[in-house]
Amino acid sequence: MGSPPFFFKWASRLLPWFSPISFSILIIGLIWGVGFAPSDYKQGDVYRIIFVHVPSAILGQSIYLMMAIFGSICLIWRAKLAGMFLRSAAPLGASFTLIALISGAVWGKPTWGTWWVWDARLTSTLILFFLYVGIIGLYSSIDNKQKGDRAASLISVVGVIIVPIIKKSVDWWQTLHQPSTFSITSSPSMTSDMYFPLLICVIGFYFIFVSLLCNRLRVEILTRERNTTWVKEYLNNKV
Amino acid sequence: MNNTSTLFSWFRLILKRDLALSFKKIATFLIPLVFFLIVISLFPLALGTENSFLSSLSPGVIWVAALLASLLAVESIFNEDFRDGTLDHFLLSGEPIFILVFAKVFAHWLVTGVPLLLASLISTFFLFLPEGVVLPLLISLLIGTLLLSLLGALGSALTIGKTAILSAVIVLPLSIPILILGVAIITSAINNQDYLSYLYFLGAMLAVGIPGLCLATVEAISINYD
Amino acid sequence: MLEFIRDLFLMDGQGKYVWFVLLIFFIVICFNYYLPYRAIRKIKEENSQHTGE
Amino acid sequence: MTNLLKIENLTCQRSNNLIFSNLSFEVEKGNNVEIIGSNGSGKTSLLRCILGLVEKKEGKISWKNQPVEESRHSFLKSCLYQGHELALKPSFSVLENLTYSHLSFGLKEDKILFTLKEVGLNDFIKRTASDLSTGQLKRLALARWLMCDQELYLIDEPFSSLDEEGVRLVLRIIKELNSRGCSFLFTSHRSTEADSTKIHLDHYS
Repeated sequence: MGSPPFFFKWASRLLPWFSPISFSILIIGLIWGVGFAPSDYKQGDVYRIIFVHVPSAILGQSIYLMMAIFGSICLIWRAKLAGMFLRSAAPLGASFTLIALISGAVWGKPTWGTWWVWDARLTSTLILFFLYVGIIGLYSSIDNKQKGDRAASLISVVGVIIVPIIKKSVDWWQTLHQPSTFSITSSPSMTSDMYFPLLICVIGFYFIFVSLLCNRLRVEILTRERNTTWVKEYLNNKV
Repeated sequence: MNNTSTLFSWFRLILKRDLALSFKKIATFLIPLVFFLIVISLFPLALGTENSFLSSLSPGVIWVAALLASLLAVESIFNEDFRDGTLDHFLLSGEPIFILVFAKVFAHWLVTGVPLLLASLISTFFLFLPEGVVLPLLISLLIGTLLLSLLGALGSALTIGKTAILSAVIVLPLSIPILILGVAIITSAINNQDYLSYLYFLGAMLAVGIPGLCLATVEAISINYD
Repeated sequence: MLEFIRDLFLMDGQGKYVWFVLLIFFIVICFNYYLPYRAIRKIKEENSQHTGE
Repeated sequence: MTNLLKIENLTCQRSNNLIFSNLSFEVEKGNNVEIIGSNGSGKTSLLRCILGLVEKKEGKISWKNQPVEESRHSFLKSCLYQGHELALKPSFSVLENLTYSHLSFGLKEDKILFTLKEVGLNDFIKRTASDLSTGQLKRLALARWLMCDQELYLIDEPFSSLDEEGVRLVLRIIKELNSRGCSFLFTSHRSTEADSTKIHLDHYS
């Protein structure tokens, strides 16, 4: 499982199935959420942004956690694939966090009247985005791939230890200021016909993430193992 | 016994060397200091000179200035020694790298952090801080600058041979808790509230950070070297 | 039917926010999908050039 | 003759580029080995690979018949490495450059002054290193060799950018250290007069 050629063949065989499935789950979830779920009694229809916002925020955080796990694997066992995972996952994590930030801002405008509030959650998501950018900047500045992997692993492991502290301190900082007039955390308890499409969206987002990740991993493997015989064979057979 | 004494003399050698080196160039410890004071005096110029307004902003101003000033000198921790080959010699001396890292962080703190403490005394007049705040300000800066030096060393080790701005991008998000806690301590002190709990938390971060971040820095150096 | 579609697009004037977010989302996803495919195509092109020479 | 350092079938690779492969040689006590190769043939990489600064791909490096990974501490303790960069601080004076070296552990100042005399820098003790010429800087680095007798000296290009007198000085110091039982492993881009086993690295790439 840990060997790049094996993973590559496995991913290449599964992706043509997996990508359409994940796309259709996502589309079903979004159509259900945007088109058919009942509108919120307080916010009206604008709450439908939740079907993009919440899953991408969840993904943004859990990708970081995954990166830390694979980062420690890369540091301890020097597993090549773990390093490649890190490299492929970081831009995706940054993209999902960015989507969460943008959708949050667009949601904030009609409900709170502003694009941005220095709320604890928003702030820590913003910091998470900065952490992703730092990791991407770090590995792309190091020419040697293995070194870059390990440096990025190290910073993501250190980051995941610090992230709870950041969250905690941002909470404190929030209570220190006057309490926010708006509250995102206490959303109205959801009815099941809102909850199910959201659940499907979350699952669809995870699936999409996995298929995007496998695509990136395939590229990563091909470029790195360019000089090996199996890559040459693969390329010559395919072209 | 003999072993610990060689470790200590190794520590002392690096520390003395780094301090001697920065005393050769007055700029290395004067520039962060002057930078700190300039940044602090920029705020009244930009935001107006009303006393109460300035003193309510002052905790944030002091901490942002301290953060930037301490980052300014971060590049010199490992990069200079890397460029002229001294880092090779230290790594090949057979002495533990942990001690090297610790000594270098300590030297960086003595050269940038301690002068900042003195400069922050001056800044209390600039920003009209009440007298009772001076002590919490100094203690929080003392711990905070040490943590910043530790984080800076990690960033510097990860970006050996790269531009300094990259290490700033990596280190700054990680240093947000220090900023928030430092500001919280001063603000609570100004409002006569209990600031000790924040201070304890900052102290706990230091207690975990010294071994943790030093180990991470050692790992970062070994990554950049093999 | 037409009524339903119009409601779906306008959402009482809030549709622009929802559709904008969906648009951004799909742009980002498609971008992330497109990049690896372009990279693989590039690798294959380079390879065929090498073997062609 | 006891052999100090033994290299067997060493292969070194840097990000998909093979630098050299299947290199084997031995360094014996009191003897020298000279690595000759053109620019980019991997001379520096070889030295750094032996010291563990560059990862080796295959092969075995043993120090006193023990794999170097196991005896790393004692190996590093008995080595002196001098790379392309001389590890001298331009803002330090000549004397400070030596006292703040890791080799100066427990050394008396007389010993340092004596070594400076031997390389002909005794008139420049207080001079800052930035005021010295390249050749003088090389001599300052030479003084470091003499400060304490290491068992193995790994020197990158000891003869480059030196005048004739300087080259003679280096040769004399190598001979002197050889007579004290020290060995040298050094690189150069063409064969030198030093009494050594010569290995042409170009044959291994």
